[in-house]
Amino acid sequence: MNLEVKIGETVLATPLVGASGLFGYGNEYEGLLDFTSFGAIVTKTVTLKPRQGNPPPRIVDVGVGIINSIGLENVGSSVFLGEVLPAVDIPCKLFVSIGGETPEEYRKIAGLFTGSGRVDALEVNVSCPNVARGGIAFGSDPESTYRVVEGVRVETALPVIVKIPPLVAGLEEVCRAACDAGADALTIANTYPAMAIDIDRARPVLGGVTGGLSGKAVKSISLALVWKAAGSVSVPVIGAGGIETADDAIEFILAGASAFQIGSVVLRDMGAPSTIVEGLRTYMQGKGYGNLPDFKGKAAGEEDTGGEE
Amino acid sequence: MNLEVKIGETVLATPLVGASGLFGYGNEYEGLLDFTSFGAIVTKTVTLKPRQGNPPPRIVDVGVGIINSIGLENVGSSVFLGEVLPAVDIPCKLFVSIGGETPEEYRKIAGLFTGSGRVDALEVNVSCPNVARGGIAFGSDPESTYRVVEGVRVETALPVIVKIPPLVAGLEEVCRAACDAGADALTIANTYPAMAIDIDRARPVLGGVTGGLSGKAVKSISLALVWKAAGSVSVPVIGAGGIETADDAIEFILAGASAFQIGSVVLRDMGAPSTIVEGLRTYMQGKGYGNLPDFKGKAAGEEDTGGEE
Amino acid sequence: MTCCSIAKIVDNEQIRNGCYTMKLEVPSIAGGCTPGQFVLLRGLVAGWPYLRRPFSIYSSDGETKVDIVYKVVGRATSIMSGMDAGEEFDVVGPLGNGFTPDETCTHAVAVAGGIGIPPLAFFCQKYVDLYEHTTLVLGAATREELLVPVGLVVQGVKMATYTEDGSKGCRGTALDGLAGVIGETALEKDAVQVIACGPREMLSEVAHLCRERGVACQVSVEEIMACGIGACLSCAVPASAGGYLHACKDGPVFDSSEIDWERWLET
Amino acid sequence: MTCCSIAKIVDNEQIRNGCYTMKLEVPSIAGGCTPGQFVLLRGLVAGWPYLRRPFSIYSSDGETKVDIVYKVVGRATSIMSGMDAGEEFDVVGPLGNGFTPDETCTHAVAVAGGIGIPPLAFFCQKYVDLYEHTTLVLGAATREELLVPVGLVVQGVKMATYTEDGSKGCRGTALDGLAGVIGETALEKDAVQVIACGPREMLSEVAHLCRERGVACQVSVEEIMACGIGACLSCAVPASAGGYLHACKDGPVFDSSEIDWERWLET
Ligand SMILES: Cc1cc2nc3c(=O)[nH]c(=O)nc-3n(C[C@H](O)[C@H](O)[C@H](O)COP(=O)(O)OP(=O)(O)OC[C@H]3O[C@@H](n4cnc5c(N)ncnc54)[C@H](O)[C@@H]3O)c2cc1C
Ligand SMILES: Cc1cc2nc3c(=O)[nH]c(=O)nc-3n(C[C@H](O)[C@H](O)[C@H](O)COP(=O)(O)OP(=O)(O)OC[C@H]3O[C@@H](n4cnc5c(N)ncnc54)[C@H](O)[C@@H]3O)c2cc1C
Ligand SMILES: Cc1cc2nc3c(=O)[nH]c(=O)nc-3n(C[C@H](O)[C@H](O)[C@H](O)COP(=O)(O)O)c2cc1C
Ligand SMILES: Cc1cc2nc3c(=O)[nH]c(=O)nc-3n(C[C@H](O)[C@H](O)[C@H](O)COP(=O)(O)O)c2cc1C
Ligand code: FES
Ligand code: FES
Repeated sequence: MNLEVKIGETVLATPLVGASGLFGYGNEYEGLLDFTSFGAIVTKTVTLKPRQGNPPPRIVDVGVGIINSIGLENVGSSVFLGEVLPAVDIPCKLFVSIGGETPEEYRKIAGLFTGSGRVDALEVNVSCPNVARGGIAFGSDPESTYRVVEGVRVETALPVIVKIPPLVAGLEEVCRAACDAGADALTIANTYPAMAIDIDRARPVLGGVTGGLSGKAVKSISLALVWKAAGSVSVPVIGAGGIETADDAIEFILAGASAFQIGSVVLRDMGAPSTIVEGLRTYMQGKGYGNLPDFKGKAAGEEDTGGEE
Repeated sequence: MNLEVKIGETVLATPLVGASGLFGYGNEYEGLLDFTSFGAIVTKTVTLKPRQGNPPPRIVDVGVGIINSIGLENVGSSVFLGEVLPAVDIPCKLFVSIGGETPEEYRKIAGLFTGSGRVDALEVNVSCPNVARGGIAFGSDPESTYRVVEGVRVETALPVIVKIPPLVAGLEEVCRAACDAGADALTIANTYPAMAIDIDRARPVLGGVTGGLSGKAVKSISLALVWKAAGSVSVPVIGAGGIETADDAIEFILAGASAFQIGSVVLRDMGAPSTIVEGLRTYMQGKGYGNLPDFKGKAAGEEDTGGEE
Repeated sequence: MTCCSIAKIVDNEQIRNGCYTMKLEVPSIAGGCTPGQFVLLRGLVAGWPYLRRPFSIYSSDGETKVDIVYKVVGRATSIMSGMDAGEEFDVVGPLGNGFTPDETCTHAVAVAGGIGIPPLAFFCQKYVDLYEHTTLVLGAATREELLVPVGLVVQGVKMATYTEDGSKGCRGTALDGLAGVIGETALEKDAVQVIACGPREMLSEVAHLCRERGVACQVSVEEIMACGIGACLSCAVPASAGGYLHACKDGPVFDSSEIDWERWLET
Repeated sequence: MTCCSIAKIVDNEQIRNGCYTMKLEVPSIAGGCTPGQFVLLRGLVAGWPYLRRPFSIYSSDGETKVDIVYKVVGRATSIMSGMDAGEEFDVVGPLGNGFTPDETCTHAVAVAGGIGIPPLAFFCQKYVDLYEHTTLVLGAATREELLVPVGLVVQGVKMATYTEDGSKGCRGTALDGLAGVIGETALEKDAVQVIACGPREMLSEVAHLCRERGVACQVSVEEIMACGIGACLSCAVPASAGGYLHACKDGPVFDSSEIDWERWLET
């Protein structure tokens, strides 16, 4: 049975990818996770300059998932390149997530990471606030998405994956803009803007006030976004959001995803990566599928009479 | 203690409102629900002509909530006016939810329902697909929202509430467009486009393919939307999405909501309306609040450093 | 009258692999339910899914207790199978319209496929005296899958058992059984009333056969439900008149001619 | 070495209203943990919240068993309080950096506020022989809120108890207790090592007092955690050097001067 997936020219051994922000810069889970289940790990988003991130609390458990407001804390590109990257030692591909405050910053950092040897692909996090436009995420409109991705594309020969924020009215247009600008794949979706309020103190729980919801709660929303996106672009779509079991992952593949990311579930269950990959194999065996394209997008083709109400 | 809320000129005895689509046309739960806990009930969305709705299955339980794809089945405006409305007999206000395929249809139906006597407000469901624009919801951009609400406003002296869909990039602009067109209040938000796939049959579970997610899963996302909207408009905001307990409701009020809707929770627990209103009273008593404005929006005012990641 | 109350488990016993009978103490329902009606249950335990689950009433002592028979197929039923006497449900019921016995008929034939037995058993128990002959046809793939709840034998009801592999009773399906009984009676078609419950495909075949023979047929159907009282419009069943019926309120028992079987089987 | 395994409850007992000790069988952790380290627990029961929950190690037999002491404050701890011997957790540990005993000091003073006792008790148990004098200062508002876990008495450790209302021990706070002990020892400041655990406000005051007196002070802090291993950057604690430290990896034990208390108290 072959679980390989190609993202640009990079071949992943399995379609399971560790989501950005949950696996540090690659080494943190050494000895704790079965990295052979992974096709790749995406690093925490790295920006040109180091970022301190948001004040605590940075995470809140809402039962059906978690809301985080880390604030893109990261060591910055120089420390990452000089100290962190050389030490990374995992038996799967390494994708580096990049972020910036201007298209120029994205372009620069893409240039810096290209040719470093150890980086197998760049994941462009366009959920970062566009400072010039009052902090709205770059990815929330097609033009800014295009501008960011275009710059990155010029600078790198590495596969470029664009990670789309979920609260977008015209998801298809944003996805197409990313592809037109040269994206090799799309990750759909990032976390969902959300918040929690401490009713006793009458104030937001998170230091950053709002944060991003991930985990079980968002699965069926992300699945619909993947379904929509996969129907409108031809590059591979990497599903993300609330995937916790093999069945969840299979739903995403049937909806049209070529690969999928897991994040929050690992905070609950470090065995999840192997369980998911094993479950995927069992399903494929049961159905007689020899490789992923045998069932990728198989649930598509029905007429969608509408998400109301 | 005073729990009254004013929506336009209509005064609700409590801030708890039954959400559209869960309470039929008003009478269905007779003898089963404590209607005195309610400030109002919103009817199932009524359209000019009757609609058959989507093929089954129309609902799927995803544990953290439910996805429905009813397809706006309803008896249509004439049967509603002629047979249904005269029979409605509940000791709280009745809001009628209206929908249409063109701004013109919204306008017409608003006219029909005005002056019927029993209707206390109109809730304009702008999540209906805009047929002229390929089925994208009217509410997903400011202009179409404005066009729909403007027409309704012209036709009616009843309070006009506009119910906003959640997947909108520029939520504030859509909200402001609704207000500019004359909305007296906003309901935020409708269900979240979502889906489930039957991995055994490799096809979508719902007859309508995608549907709308409601229930616990969406609470913290809706809360962030309410927070955002309440900060950008001056009309009352009615929070909706995943409210299941008094604490949930209080979070929405602290975020700036003047009232709140409950829907899915009643499918699990018919005692929820009274439990929630009682819990609200207990909280207010404990904090020494005499009425809702005493704590409405109290959690606001902190700087929002960002929903990433 | 429909109401929402608490049902306490009196007994929860496995009948055969994966099938259970559960006795519930719930006077508000036991007092006034008829065969074909159902209840909506929500287990008051952590891990229960979002919605309540519908179960047909299998029997009632008319005062305080109601029995259901259920098969473990997913999360809720699997939680139920692990619940013990004393544990509780939030329950709504009795719901829906039951079967309408036709006293002008001399023969009643109840056709049960798979887990379709509960409402039919209740029918036989309650209405056996109205008919000269009452036959209960039970069908299953194999002997192991045949569902015969304890206490099912009702005085005066003839049981006809069919298994597809012939491992128990006659070889054949419940439909063969029905065809046999209808043929065998050799009576006026007006003298026979058929009632049925089981998988959708089977019901469709029963409906078809009855229409062919001109025999009246009532079916109890299943569709995913949420509110159970006609408020949410979830439980749509394609109607032969166009549009949809709603299983919870217009049914779950329908005259088989009301349903557009073809459209329903496509979904 | 940190690992992820299964911990089985051996015993779960209430110490006083809302506070419990739990004995866990978990050899992978018991074998190699030091005072100040913690574990992350996820109860393998329906209803557990999304994340694991962190608890300091209260004692360890060094071979198979580890004890924790916890207070019921929310969902997870309330579920824990209802769990029985034999039930299991998915556990990660031992995590974080423990206390560093300073053998050049002759006096160790451990200051516990509220539920801060567990890591300090473990410290006293393990390192009592390194010091000439070890004092454990316990503070609480009232006698009822004072937490004295069973088996806490450690040979050679002097216990000093403070309640704000004077209902048990001396009247005053743990801070008064500390001030008393530091004063009373009348020793070189280099001879005293303070370690502390408790509410953030108390720790800040302890840190302040120690800085004033020039006494070295290590604190064990709490911040909401997710991964526990430095991967998710959730557990940020404002650093006096600017930016943030991470409680799970850089701590939970810090030299009190590393923390920007003012900034932290504002959050
Ligand atoms: C009026 C009515 C009466 C019923 N009477 C009985 C009965 O007496 N005994 C019995 O064993 N079962 C009965 N059912 C079916 C029973 O409700 C389902 O088996 C149960 O809801 C499954 O719940 P679950 O969480 O275990 O499975 P899930 O994990 O929810 O689903 C497993 C499978 O069951 C189907 N299913 C889920 N919910 C429903 C639903 N509400 N209605 C129909 N199918 C569903 C799903 O499509 C899926 O294929 C009845 C259904 C209806 C509508
Ligand atoms: C390193 C460390 C060691 C700890 N050791 C102990 C211990 O030995 N004994 C003990 O009783 N408690 C200890 N705690 C605190 C304990 O983790 C929380 O009380 C517990 O997580 C609450 O979970 P809950 O679901 O019951 O409460 P929740 O409903 O989640 O929250 C209730 C309250 O507890 C706070 N809280 C929630 N999660 C955490 C967390 N991860 N860290 C700190 N506060 C939190 C919340 O802000 C809230 O005010 C420790 C915390 C840390 C970080
Ligand atoms: C603590 C935390 C930190 C995250 N940091 C980042 C980040 O730096 N960059 C990014 O693109 N996504 C980040 N994410 C989002 C995840 O990569 C992922 O898209 C999201 O969590 C949804 O997947 P899940 O439900 O499987 O967790 C973060 C998520 C969490 C929970
Ligand atoms: C079965 C069902 C039917 C619904 N029908 C409508 C509708 O006709 N019109 C509308 O505006 N919203 C409709 N909604 C959305 C609800 O009014 C509400 O906005 C949503 O369910 C979120 O609230 P909740 O999480 O409390 O259920 C429907 C929701 C459900 C679950
Ligand atoms: S289940 Fe709600 S209408 Fe039938
Ligand atoms: S809890 Fe993840 S970094 Fe500390």
